[in-house]
Amino acid sequence: MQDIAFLPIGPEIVLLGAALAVLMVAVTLDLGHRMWAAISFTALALAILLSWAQWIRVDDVGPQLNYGGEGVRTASMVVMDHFSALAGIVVFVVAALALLGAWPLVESLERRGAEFVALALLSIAGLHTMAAANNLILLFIGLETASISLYVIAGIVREQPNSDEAAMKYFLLGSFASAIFLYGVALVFAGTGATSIYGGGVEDFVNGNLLNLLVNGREGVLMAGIALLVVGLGFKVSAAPFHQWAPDVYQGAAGGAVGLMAAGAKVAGFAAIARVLAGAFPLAVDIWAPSVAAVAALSVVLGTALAIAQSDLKRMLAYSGVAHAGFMLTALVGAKAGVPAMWFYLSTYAFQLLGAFTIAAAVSGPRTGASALDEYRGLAARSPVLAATMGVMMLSLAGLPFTAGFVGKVGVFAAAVEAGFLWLAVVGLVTAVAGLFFYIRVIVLMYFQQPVLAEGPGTATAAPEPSDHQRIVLGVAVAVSIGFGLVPWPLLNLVQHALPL
Amino acid sequence: MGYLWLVIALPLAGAVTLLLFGKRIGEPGAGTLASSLVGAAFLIALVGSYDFITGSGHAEVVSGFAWIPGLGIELALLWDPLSSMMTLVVTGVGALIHVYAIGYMHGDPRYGRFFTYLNLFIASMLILVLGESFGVLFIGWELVGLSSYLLISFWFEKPSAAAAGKKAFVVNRIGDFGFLIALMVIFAEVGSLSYGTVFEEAAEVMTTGTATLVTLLLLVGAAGKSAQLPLYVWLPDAMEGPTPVSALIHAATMVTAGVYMVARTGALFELAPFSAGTVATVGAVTALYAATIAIGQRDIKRVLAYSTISQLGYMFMGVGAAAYVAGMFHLVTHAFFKALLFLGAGSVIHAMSGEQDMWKMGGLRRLMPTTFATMVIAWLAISGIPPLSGFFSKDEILAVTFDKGGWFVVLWVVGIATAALTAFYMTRLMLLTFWGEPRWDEGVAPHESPRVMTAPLIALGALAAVGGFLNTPFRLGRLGAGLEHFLEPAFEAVEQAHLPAAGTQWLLALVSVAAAVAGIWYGWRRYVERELPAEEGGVWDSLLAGYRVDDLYGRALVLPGKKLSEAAAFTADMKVVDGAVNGVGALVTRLAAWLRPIQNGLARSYGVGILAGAVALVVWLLASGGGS
Amino acid sequence: MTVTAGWYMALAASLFTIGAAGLLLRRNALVMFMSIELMLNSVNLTFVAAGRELGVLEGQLSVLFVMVVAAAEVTVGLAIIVAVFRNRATASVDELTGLRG
Amino acid sequence: MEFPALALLVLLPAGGAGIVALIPERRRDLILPVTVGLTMLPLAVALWILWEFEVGNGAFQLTERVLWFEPLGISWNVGVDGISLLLVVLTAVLFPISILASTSITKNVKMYMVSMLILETGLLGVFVALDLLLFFVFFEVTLIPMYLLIGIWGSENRVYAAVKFVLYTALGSALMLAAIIWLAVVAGPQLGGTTFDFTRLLDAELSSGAQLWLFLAFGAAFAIKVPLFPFHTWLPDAHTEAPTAGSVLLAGVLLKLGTYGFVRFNLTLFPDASVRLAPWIAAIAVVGIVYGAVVAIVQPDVKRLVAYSSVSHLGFIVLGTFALTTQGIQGGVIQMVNHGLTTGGLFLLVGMIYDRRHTREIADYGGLARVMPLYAGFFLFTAFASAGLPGLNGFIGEFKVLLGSYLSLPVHAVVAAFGVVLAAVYLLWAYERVFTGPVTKEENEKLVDLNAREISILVPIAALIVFLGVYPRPALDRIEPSVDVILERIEAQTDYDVPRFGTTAEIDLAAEGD
Repeated sequence: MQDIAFLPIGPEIVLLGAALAVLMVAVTLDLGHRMWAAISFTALALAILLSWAQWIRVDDVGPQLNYGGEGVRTASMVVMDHFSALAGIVVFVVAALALLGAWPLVESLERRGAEFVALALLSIAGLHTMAAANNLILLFIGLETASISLYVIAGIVREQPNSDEAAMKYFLLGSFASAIFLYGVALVFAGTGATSIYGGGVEDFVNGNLLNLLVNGREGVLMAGIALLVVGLGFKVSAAPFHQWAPDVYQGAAGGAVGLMAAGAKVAGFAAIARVLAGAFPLAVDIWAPSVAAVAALSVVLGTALAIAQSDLKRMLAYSGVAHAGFMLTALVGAKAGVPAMWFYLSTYAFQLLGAFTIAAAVSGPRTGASALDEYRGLAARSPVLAATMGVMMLSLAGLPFTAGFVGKVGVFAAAVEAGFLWLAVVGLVTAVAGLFFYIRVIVLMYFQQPVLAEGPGTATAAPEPSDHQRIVLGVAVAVSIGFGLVPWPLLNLVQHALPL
Repeated sequence: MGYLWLVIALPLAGAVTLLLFGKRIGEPGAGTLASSLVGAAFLIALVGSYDFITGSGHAEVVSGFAWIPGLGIELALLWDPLSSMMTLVVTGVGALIHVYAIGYMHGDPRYGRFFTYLNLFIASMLILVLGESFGVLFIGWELVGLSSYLLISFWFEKPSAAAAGKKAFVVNRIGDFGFLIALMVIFAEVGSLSYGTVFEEAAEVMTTGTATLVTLLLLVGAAGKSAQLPLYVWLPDAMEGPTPVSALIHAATMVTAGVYMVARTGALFELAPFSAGTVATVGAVTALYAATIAIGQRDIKRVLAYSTISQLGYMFMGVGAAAYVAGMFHLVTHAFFKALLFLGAGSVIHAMSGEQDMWKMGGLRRLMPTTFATMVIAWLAISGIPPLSGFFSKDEILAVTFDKGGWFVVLWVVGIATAALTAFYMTRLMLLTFWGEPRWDEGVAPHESPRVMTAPLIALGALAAVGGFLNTPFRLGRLGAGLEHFLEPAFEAVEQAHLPAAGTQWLLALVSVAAAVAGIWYGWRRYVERELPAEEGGVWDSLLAGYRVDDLYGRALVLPGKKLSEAAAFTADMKVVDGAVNGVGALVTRLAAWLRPIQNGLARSYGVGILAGAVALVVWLLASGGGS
Repeated sequence: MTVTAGWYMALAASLFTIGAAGLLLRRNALVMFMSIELMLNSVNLTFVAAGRELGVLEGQLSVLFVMVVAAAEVTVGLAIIVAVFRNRATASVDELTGLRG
Repeated sequence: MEFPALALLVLLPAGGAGIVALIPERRRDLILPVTVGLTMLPLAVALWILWEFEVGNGAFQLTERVLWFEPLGISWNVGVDGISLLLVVLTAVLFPISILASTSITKNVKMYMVSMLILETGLLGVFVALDLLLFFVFFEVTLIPMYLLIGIWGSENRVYAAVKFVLYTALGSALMLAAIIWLAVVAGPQLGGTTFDFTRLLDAELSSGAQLWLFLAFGAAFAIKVPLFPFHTWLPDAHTEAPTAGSVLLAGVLLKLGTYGFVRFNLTLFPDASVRLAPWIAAIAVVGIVYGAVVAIVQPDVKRLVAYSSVSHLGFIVLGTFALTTQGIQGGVIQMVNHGLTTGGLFLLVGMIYDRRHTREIADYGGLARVMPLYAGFFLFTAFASAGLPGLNGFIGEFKVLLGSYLSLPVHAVVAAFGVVLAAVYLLWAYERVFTGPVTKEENEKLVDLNAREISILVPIAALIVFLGVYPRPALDRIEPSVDVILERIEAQTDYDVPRFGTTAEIDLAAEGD
């Protein structure tokens, strides 16, 4: 029996502990949300620091499996490499900001706010587990931990008419996708004899390092397994055609909660996809890349086309999220070579998405589901700060130069071209232009049009102001979008190293 | 000869000064300044020409600076007898007309501006005639077009004047289109636009075909500027401009630019006999054609306008027949007598308070003696009555044409017929204006024009009277053939047409004088009566309307052009091209709307999507990787 | 005829398909949820069969994890279904179409 | 390292934007003068660059190179040569003028000025960038400020025009971005690592087929930007709806991005494809020349008329470029500057009358020459410059283009020459309807002639028009060596030879049927 290395699972421990602490404190002492905040943000800060420490540790001693003994193949459940460390940093930072942005919601939930905070912390732990898992079963557990918490979060505001519908759809479809993912794990296991990825896992099997005579001739099972893994994770990141839950859930869920649900799940989902495809099966890239490219193409086209037709901001962002999922998958057709591009895109996109949803929460209220585009009419005159921030988010999401979105797009397309998928890059670029239409439309509404002054549905005369929490979130989102647009080099250099083992 | 630049610089400086300070300088300072600058330019040119007159001068290129280096166009001037002659005519006649205008434009609110334009014109015209390359020629060519535009529409409040100016510029541009292409071909062939290089190398590098092409294109340009068929239509309308403008630009100088260009490019026309013949033919046909229209005009200036077109036809006939000296000779004499006619007409119009209809004149000869006397000289001169200037120059053209034989004899016949018609319509003009009973409108009190206007008339009258002796065709020793000797160096490189033998010359002269006398006689008979002929209906209406060519052009070119433009703008562009663009946008929106029902809200159908995607992916991966 | 692992896996695949079909064909949220449970259990069967055949423990181990996760899913799932039923007095998923387009 | 003049040039306006943004709202009156002052700084730098520029050297000068990101070979790589030099100066000149012409902007002035300054950074950046990605970034950066200028400060139909402008041009640039990435990826192995460095990419060996596709993708972006027929329909809308300064900069500089791109990138990076496609692109250009002019004639709206005239004029530039002769390309390059001045001038003038009467309909005017003689004079002057009157700048470019393109594409050149005739028709007819005749509308009777500010805006432009028309040599001397570098490269890389004089005889006779 060897010592357990705690650093790789440190963040999870901290977060789970914090979640329990919040629950217990809430049950036993009525200290209010300040206490929850203290606990959860300390935990998140700690998690970020631990992830950072992981990065440094990997720098020093190289990637590690948390527990690796000769011949004990089942033992190494978690992998600590730059990939997981970066995933930790991004997930925790995004999640911390998301939680901050959700704080008006937490306050409005009163006592039940603790539930929300605890669930959020649990889901964050699950999200990071997805990225750090070295075992597909652990990945599944992380996925479920995150998902189950998010199902609840989706429906947390029970008074909101559509939130139960959102939760129900999310739950049913999510469970369905999880089951499919799990079946994929089982098939991979049947095809390779392993559920872990490294250290005598499927990666070695595919590399040909692991000769398991028993599974000879079962490539088909393995392939079907990979396909189902992609489906399960594709659902999480809302890639087409597994995306249909996203618009309904985003629109139905409380404005304050969507940021965490969307941004967090996207980051972890993509980390997991990259881990599975580029980490576990890089050598089968020629087999899976065309189908991933097809999913990517379908996602960008379908997401963009449907986003054009939307009249609700959150729905529009959901569809645009489908398109963005497609863009990130575009990078992954290059397997490992595409991972840095994916990371750059992912880590900046998460902030933009968070920023946009936070504005939606500020404009339409943290508990409300719908966020009609008409509410943004003439916003520039009513709330210049919100409008300007939203403008930046839209431009960055659209991928215009001097925003992080542009650098991200160039990166993913370059990766695709490098991998020989020029057609995918062209499809992506042309759709990106079509996408410009709906991002620009938000700016048109905010800047070029007057607010509708008459009373009635679809009108807006209020001058919403972001809360202080939201201001911080927005500040960071703008800083990331513009900062990494103007000076992307630090992040670009960082992500170069964040390859899966 | 560096000071040659002054010839251009002086009027140009005048134009700039008057543009900026014209209003402040006022009347008559502006006119005086402009006139004296042109006069000074004339004197300089005269000094420069001295060597040519004595026969000791030789052509010189006065270099300026590289204008468009890539095309090898230098802003250089060529000072040879041809350009010096043109310069003298332009500045000389120009100065007289400037002086005249001091009186004529009296009281005009834009007095200073008028002289700005006049000076600008003189400078432009000098650039045209003095330039040493096709490039510089083209600058002048366009700038005189500009000045002409500005001056025709000088009274722009009158819509007809504004339209006339625009018409002149646009029709000229059509001619320039040909000119421009000619320049392209020349440049492509020779790699230079300098006269020296082009003329030297043309014979070697150009095939007859190319030379013909180039010269025909040049002819298109010349026909535009010199108002030849079929591009003459702008000139009658150009009479909307103040009369000094008509005299200066549309009689004496600018319109002769085409003739000058053909003469200047004789070396090219020499390579293309067909083009030369075409020039002569176009000239002859235009001469006759315009003369017939002149007969039917009632507006005194329009008679003169058509007369100018007709006389320019003569010149074309001359230069087309390679009788460059004769052509240029007629150019000079025509400048004298036609400027005189216009100024005289202007004097009459001035006196009649702006009335231009000859049917409302009559009996002016006693009231305006100076005008009348000088007009008589011009009348006889243009009719070709010896020994006045027009006789000699016209006769020389006709004689040379006849001598070429063949087709040119036909042109000679046309020329003689034109001579008779010319005499007739000029007689008609004179009789209607100066003889007979006054038919004035009420309130019109004709009077002789002020001295500042009559003085130029007298000067021009003198020139028109004796100008013919510049170059008598009868070769009375060195003195008689002055112009020919003067111009000889300019044309020594090209083969010129010859005068026929002396006997034939006498005979031909007799025929043309007879034609002139016949024309005058018939005109006298017809119009000296108290009762004027009606001259209405049928042929007369058609003549008055210039054979309704304007209508024809309007219906055949302008209207369809406008229709086409409208179709292009409002159908092709808005509906088709832009429609396609907006169509793409609409298509995307349509696609989006069409896709929306997929998202039907039913969780189970979303599940179908997931399952379908899963099955597809499984099948795909099995197909591509599961086989082996 | 021996019953090899392949048969078990085929059975599991059939169960998985039945579960998926049930999810897609039934309207009652509870039944749909049971179908999902069926799918999860079919996967368990696959794990066990493959693990036994390949002689590794991971198969059986995985099943334990899956069962725990499934249990967690049940609690949350039932809570959501109850919440919906309370709000709308129906458990039919087809009536939840307020969000669409 | 030498003094980084170009970096300074590009960053000054952006820094200026920051300064303007800091002006407090209660000192709004300061915004315009301060912005004008700030735009004088890049102008000063541009003039210094003009002064420093070594004449007769066709290579890039004042180059700066800082590697930013090794793995992708992205660098701050800038320089000017004869082709970009004048465009840089033109840009720097037009900005203070445009801003001075923006006094009628009252809504959200600060944001307006910030947009203008960011636009200037983008435009200057485009012309000096020697890294394809950098070029693309600047190329795209211009979109948003222009979008805002049209969308916020435009007239009635501004939203439609703004959105159309952005989407249309972005579509073209999307294809270009794909091409840039592909080019870098394809050329990477040959050049020892991925690079977007323009000067290094020149050494890449590209197959004929690859060149064709890359050419077309770059060409799509530039053709839309120019805009070439039939991709031009965004232009009239954008011009018409944009505020005066927007129109001026759109016509003056923004459209040149397309023509500049053709010269800078298409001709050099894809010589083989350029030679193959030249007659076709030139044919499209010629169609545009005639089509734009024909459509301009009957436009009822002055701005639309000028916009279509731009389509026609830019056709000349593209024709000259693809004539592949030194005269043609030089003509094209100088014409870029000329068009910027004349059409920019026309838009300024239209803006001045729009400020007074708030209508652009030709039919609403008439007889203005009597009421506003000075204004009429400037207008006529600029119109004639635009119509290519010798002695004014427009002629130089047009003439060179025509003579140069006749050498290689005689039929194209002849048809193009017809555009010169049409230019006179649409400009003079418009002038006639607006300025001559009696004053028919009462509102026009009391119009005030140009004031001192407006004169001070127009005089520099008029002076440049005359200077470049009379003495274009300083400009041409700077352009020529750089153009020759491009042509030499094409001749070296393909079997194309620039036609020599006297060799087109057969062609032109066949073409003319004479």
